[in-house]
Amino acid sequence: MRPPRILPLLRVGALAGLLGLLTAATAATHDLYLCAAFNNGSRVMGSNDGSSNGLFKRTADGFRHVGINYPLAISATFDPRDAKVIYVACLSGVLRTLDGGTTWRLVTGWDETEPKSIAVDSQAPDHVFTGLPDGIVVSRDRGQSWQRRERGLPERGKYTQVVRADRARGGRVLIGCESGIYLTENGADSWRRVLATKETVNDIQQSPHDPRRWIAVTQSAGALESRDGGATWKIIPGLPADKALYNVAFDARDPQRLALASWSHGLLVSEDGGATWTARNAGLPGEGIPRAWRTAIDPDNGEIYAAIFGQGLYTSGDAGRTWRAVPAMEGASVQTFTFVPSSQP
Amino acid sequence: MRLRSLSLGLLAGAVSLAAAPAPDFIIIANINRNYVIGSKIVTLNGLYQRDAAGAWRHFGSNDTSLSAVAFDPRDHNVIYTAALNGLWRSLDGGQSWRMCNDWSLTEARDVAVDPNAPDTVYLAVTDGVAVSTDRAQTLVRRENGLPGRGKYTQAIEIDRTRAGRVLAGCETGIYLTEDAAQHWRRVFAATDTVNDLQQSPHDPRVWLAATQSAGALISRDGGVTWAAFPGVPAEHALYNITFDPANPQRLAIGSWAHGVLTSEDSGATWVARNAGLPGAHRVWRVGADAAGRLYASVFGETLYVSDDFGRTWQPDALAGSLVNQFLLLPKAAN
Amino acid sequence: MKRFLALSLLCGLSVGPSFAQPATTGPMPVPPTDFATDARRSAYLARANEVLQWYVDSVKPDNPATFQSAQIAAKLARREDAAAVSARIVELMSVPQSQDMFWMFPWTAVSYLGRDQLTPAAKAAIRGQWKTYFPMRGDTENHWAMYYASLYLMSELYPDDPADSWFNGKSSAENRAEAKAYLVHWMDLATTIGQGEFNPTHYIGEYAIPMLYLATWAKDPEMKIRGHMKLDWLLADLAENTLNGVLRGPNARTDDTSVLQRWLALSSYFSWQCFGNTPPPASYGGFGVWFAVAAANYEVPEVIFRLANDRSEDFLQRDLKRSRRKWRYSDELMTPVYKTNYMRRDYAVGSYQGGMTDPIQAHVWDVTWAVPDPRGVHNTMFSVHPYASAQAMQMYFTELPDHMLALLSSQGKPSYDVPDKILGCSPYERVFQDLDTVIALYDIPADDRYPRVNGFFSKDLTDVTPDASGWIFARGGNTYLAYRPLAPYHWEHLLGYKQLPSKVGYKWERIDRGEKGDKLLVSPHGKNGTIVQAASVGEFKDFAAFQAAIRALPLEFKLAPVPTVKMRTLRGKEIAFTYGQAPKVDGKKIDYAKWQLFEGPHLNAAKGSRKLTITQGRLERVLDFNTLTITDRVTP
Amino acid sequence: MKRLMLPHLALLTAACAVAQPSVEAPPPSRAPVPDAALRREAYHRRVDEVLHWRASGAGRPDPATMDMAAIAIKLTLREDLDLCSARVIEMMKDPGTGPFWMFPTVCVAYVGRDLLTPGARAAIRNAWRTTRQLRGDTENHWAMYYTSLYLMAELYPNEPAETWYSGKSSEENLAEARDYLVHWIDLTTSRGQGEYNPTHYIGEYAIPMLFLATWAKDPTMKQRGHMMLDWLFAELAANTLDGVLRGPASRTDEGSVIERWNSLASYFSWLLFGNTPPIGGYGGWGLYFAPLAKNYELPEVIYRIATDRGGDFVQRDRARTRRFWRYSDELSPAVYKTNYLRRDYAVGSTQGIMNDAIQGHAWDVTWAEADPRGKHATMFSLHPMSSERAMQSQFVTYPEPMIKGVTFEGKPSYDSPDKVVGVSYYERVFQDLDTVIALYDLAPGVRFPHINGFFSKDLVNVTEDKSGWIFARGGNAYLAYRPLAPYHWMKYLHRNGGWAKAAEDLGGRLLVSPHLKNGTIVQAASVGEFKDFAAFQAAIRALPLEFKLEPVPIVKMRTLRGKEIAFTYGQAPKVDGKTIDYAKWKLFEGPYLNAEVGGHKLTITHGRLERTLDFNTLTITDRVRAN
Repeated sequence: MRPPRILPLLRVGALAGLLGLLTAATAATHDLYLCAAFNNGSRVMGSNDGSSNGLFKRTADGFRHVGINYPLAISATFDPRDAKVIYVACLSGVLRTLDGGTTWRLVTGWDETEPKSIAVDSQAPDHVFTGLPDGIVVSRDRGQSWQRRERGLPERGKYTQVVRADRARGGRVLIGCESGIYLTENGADSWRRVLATKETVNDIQQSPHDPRRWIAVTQSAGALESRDGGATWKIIPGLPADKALYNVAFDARDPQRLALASWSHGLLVSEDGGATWTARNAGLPGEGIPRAWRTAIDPDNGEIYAAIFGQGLYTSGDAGRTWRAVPAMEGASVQTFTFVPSSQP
Repeated sequence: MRLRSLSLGLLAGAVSLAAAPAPDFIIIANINRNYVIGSKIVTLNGLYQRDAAGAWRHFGSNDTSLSAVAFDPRDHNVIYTAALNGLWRSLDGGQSWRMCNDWSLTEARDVAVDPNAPDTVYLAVTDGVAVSTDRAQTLVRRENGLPGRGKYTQAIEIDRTRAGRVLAGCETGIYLTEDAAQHWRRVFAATDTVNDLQQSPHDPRVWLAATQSAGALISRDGGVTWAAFPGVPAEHALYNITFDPANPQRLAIGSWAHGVLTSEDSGATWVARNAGLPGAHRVWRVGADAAGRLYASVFGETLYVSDDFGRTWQPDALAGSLVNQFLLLPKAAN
Repeated sequence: MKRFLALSLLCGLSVGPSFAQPATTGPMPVPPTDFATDARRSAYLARANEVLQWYVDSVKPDNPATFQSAQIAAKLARREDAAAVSARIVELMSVPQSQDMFWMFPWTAVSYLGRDQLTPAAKAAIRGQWKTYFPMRGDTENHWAMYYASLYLMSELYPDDPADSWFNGKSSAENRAEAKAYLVHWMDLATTIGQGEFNPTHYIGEYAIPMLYLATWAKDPEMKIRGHMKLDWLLADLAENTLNGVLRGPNARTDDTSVLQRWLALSSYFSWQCFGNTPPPASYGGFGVWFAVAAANYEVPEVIFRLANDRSEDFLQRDLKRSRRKWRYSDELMTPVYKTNYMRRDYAVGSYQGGMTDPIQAHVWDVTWAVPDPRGVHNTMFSVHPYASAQAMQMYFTELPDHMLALLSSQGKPSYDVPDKILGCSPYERVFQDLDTVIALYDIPADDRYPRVNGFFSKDLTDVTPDASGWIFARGGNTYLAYRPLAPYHWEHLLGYKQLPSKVGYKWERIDRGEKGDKLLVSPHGKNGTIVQAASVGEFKDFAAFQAAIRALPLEFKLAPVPTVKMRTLRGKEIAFTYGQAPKVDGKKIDYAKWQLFEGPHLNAAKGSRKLTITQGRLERVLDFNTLTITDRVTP
Repeated sequence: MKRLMLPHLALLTAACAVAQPSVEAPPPSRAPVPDAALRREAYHRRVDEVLHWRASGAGRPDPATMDMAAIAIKLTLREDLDLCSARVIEMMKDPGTGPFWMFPTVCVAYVGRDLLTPGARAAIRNAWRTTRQLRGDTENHWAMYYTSLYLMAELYPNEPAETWYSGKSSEENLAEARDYLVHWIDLTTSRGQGEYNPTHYIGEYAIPMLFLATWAKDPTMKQRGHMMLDWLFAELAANTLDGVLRGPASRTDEGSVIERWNSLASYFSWLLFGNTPPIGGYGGWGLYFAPLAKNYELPEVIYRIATDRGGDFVQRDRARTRRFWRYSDELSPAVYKTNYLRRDYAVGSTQGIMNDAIQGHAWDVTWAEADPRGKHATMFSLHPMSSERAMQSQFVTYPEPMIKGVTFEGKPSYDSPDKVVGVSYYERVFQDLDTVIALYDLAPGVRFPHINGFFSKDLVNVTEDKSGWIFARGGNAYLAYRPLAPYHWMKYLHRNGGWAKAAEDLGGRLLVSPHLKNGTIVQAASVGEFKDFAAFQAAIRALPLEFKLEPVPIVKMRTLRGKEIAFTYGQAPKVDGKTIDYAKWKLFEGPYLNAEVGGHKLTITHGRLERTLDFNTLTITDRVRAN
């Protein structure tokens, strides 16, 4: 089944189980934004399937499309001072809205393309860091203008998949690259490598409980943990390294719970702070292992989300033991989840 | 008008035309009075020959621009015409023609063949002289001794007694070469153009010249020194001058301003003979045939003929014609 | 995942008219002999008009689906039916748009073609979509050429509009500046270190059309001349690489169809339109109309026209090109491609040095022969390692590793991950060509997905003769061919693909045409090699004499530790070529570092020069991007 | 005698059935069309207007209405092909002679090379065997003659001498024609045009050059044709104001001198620049440009020069006189030409030289008119010279018949005392910006011992001031005319084209000054430069001016532009104390056109656009200067 054509507001099904979710959502202290596309993963440039794609915001009625219909939006980031300021990394560059999604500007030029990840320095929220396939650009004026800041990054090997700002210390940013994890402590004036990899570092997350704790997942080096703010890393032993791990999520309510998405292993959950991991794939779609593309844990209620490639969005209230399909998200490819504190104006 | 390459013994004394082959009488006539470059030619122009019945028969190419014609004395099928385009040559009696020059020669005024070196052809052009030694297959400028400017050449005439001896009538006077145009020297200085040069059919040392502003001239030493005929006015241009092949005493001049001037005493005295010609003179050329009949081409009118050396005139055929040359051409051997 | 262009998208818009396309289905065009300006010009315009006419005729009054942007543009180009066109535009623009840069350039063309014909409402309707519809920029050079050329022209057409009137929130001036900066940058790259999507079977349209638009409509004289120069450059490249109008040699990006039936490519439309020497593909390649609508504003330079049509002398052309951008897993962002094309009247031999240029669609080398009518003929011989790899994909695509192989078939590329594929390059292939001899060596790791070599043997070969010597002899057209596999092999039928109706993505069925179809020489050995030599039929008394000549040539090879060949070619050259080492000819090493951007009798450009000299006979045209100068010279 | 004028083909084709929209319509917009595609379309529409006008009705019902132009056009339009062939066969039964027959025939031969029947093609080919072609005696004749011969020889290569009227083989004809054309181009690109600034003859160069550019097989000749065509049009562009040719002309006629618009040049301006109406019948010759016109694209830089003037400019060029066969120290002395173009008017001159025996025009002030048709927007003076010697110097003629012949051939005005066309031995001209001083020192005994000043019917407020100046206004130009000797007025009677039998009163006067030592000063200014007419007059009156006429005319004055001019007949003029050195003049010098004497290379510039035509290397270079 395909989503209806030209429908910015996705209709909600009548599933009973859904009500709880929506109740939770309406009571939530966070807004959830998704970058998603409804093209079954088979986007061909120039094709027309009539779907609405790009940024979606969770509402009481389901996920509402926000702003531009853009099929290849990858991730959304917001300004901690003002949730109306949103940055979206998309194929064409960085899209920015200053008014909560009514008007947009493609703030990057021709020499920045295919950003994957954007981070805003919460200590200096005018500072924005964008990871590109060929390095890093930094804005110090809320994305209006951009400069390359790559001192310390290698000439080759700086394909950047993920950018995260340390919420505890200004000017401190970690990036996951083709050749490892790089750290800056001076707002990208210089970088140093803190972890070497042969293939890409796919995700880095800072613990909501302990800002010194970070977890990274990689394409061929498994998952790693840092307890010193990202300065040193060690393998998390319970996780496979033979296949790519796509992303990792902390549970803001429960420091013991973690979730991890992987194409080859599906959805992995730890309920002991990462010491042990269990595949929680039952009920997720697909022949054999579900193609888990992204996972997230709702900071308000602990619901785990699993985005299954080309097959929609699923949610679990029991740490992945059972799963429910999120209505009207069939066929969606969800790229990222962004929780924005709704106390923000 | 030129009489060239004639075996004059045949003509002397106006012998009976029946006794010896009569020379051909050939003229260049333009009959297209309204011709402007680009307009359509509706009449026959160029070479005409008078036939036995006295009619004018056109031959060769229809060309309004011919100014002179010459024949190879060995073979009258070899014809050279000076024309606007330059030099046209026929090897087949006028059936087909070749334009022998290229773009660097134009508006040929006169052409002459050396009877003693009949492969050699001289061409007078607006800016000098060109010579061929291969029957006009190739032409080269030969102007050593001619001035840088002032070599507009209207007439070129060859001494029939000596190969390579040629006189040229130019803007700045008469020039002589005795080595087939390898060198030229000026033998008479003029301020305007020398319009015509003629060698006497009776005495090869005698030459005549008609000029634009120096009157008519005679040389009795083969063109080396020249003297003006005192009785000929010099204030207006004389267009051409002719001998009477039948009578050495008779000379005639054609002139726009004066009409026909004649002398019957070898140039000692001259009289105007325009009675019977249209009023405004405008005589373009005079000529005489083997029998001594005098012709006058009158500009904008027609060809007139006189059996009494200009005392009376009758219109000939070729109404509307303008004749650029009269030529008596002895029958060739072939 | 995305971005593997399927050209049929745009063709699909012209709802298959039932009447004939004269040039596509008609007899072979007669190669031009009258090079006079008027003859060339009127034939060129007549061809463009054939395209326009076909589109105009395709409109069915009772079927709005037959009245789309292409028909609109064709009518506007002919200044017909402006009122109906305007009304239809308003209708079409009243719903959300899609197709990204493939939307942008047609509607840019319509905007310009209609600038003095359309109603204000129709113009406003198009202009409005440039605010409300957000087209993606894409990720390939051809996408960007279309995107930025369109953005440039539209921002010139509406020069002073504010940021909030454009989809991307940038003002006209900002968009124009950005577009110009990119286009200049791209031209700079292409004119210093080579074209990225080189020798394009299809993508030529995606460059030539935007460049034509710049040349035609750009107001800034710099962009106008740049468009003009780049269009000349592209067509000169095309002209030099075609034989009888059919593109030859290696390609950065092509497809299964064009690799086998070389004629069946959009490039054949351009040969037809610009050089008049081959039939155009059906629907004029789909894109053809977008060139045709502005074709009258361009004149194919005579030197290029002659270059395309004169094959009286053999020639060897060496070019420098670029790989697609390797975002990761490569020491260089864009690796140089050393391309060789040897063109003779009867056949062409082309190659690059092997290795990866594009993850999916490359074609590394072949021998193709001339045929009286190329339609339906598989006039080619080559071998490939059927390489499929997620890491290779990741090199070029900003994607996670796992899903891409799985998705290719639904994106129009069913053949990527099959063992019998015939399209694509491999990191385990090294090629060397000297004139009409090609040596391809393979050193495929045992754990590779498909450790084998596929050799293509066309249905259109005759006298295919496996010889006791190890050579396989054959004849194609007026060309004798000799193919030498360096390891044991067996034959398979090459399966074809048939596209099935599908509402989501693409679906395919594989078809076996049996003995009447093409054959695959399958050599299931990782250490491997192929040698092909070609000659004109006229060079030998008979086939046997050719075979004898080949057999007589000294040839030594071994496959371990790495494949190595020492041989004397049919042209008397002593070649020594070892996998992973620079080849030697007559003892002298090939030094690729010395290759120029273009080097040959017709096209010459120094690396880094931004300056191409096009020569044919006494004609010369120099395109100098340093000074923005076009120079036409005739050698006295 | 012969060879003066081109036949007025426009008359021949006047019988066409359809209207000539652009001839009759209000004047076109003069605003430049920056959009190249729209510009091209508009050009093609103009071309089509010509083609359809001539094609319409031609040949049906009366085949005789099909002349070569109509045939060429119908072939171009692919209409009535059978009729075209039949008519060609008919017309080839009676071929013409000379370049004016040759080039239309070549046009038909090429346009019809794939369309005429074999019989028709053979008929054309045969005419080139049977009928002798005269080469003529002017540069335009030769351009047509040799281009035609060249192209026919290329169309029928390898044919023997006897198959050509010239008696030369195809190769010989080709070589000769090529050599001449190369020579002519060489001369023109090193020392200037002979028939410069041509009001009519531009067609006789542009058409052959277009033929070469389109059809020559030899790429060098093709390139030369293309480059010369650009060269001619660049010159046209730089010398037109609102599409109307300005300044001195080597050869022109009465119709064009007093009504500057009324010339074939306006057809080319209309066709190429779109900024003035074409003359009736598209100038006749225009019909031979039109069939090929779409094969030529006017370079944008030239279009811009014609239509998009940044401001006032002075362009100085060198040209050549017609060849002096005699009575001159030089075969072809240099002409120093000046043109000063402003939005409201143009001032142009040579130094005063006998460049052509009959048809020269030395100087004038012309002003812009909203619609130039029927307007005599010009002011100038001349000595009406009529001289046998002058004729003889350039024609191979005797003194007396030439003047008669000229009138006979269609120029009755030549030998008329009140004529307004012609140059004189006795005139010297100096121009500085919009001031012209013409001095005259007529030899005693000259045929017409007076000076004619032309005062147009379209002048207003002609005011004879007691200062000696005559003030007037033409369009948005104020004019001040100062005769240096007493004068009287007479009615101007017009002989159209110089060939009209009747002299018509179209209005206008001649200022006749019957004095051998004489002079004219004209100054011009834009109306917008002065508060009112009185202010202009006051400014002129206030300028210091001294002159004397004996022993030779001499003027010392301050111009309206503040320059101190000293000019003596027969001496080099001085500006602010500095002697003008003509030896230093370039072939072209100005903001748009620049070329060195002997350089064979013209640089055409407008804004950021530049086109260079380099005949040394046969190179056309288009350059855009980056921002």
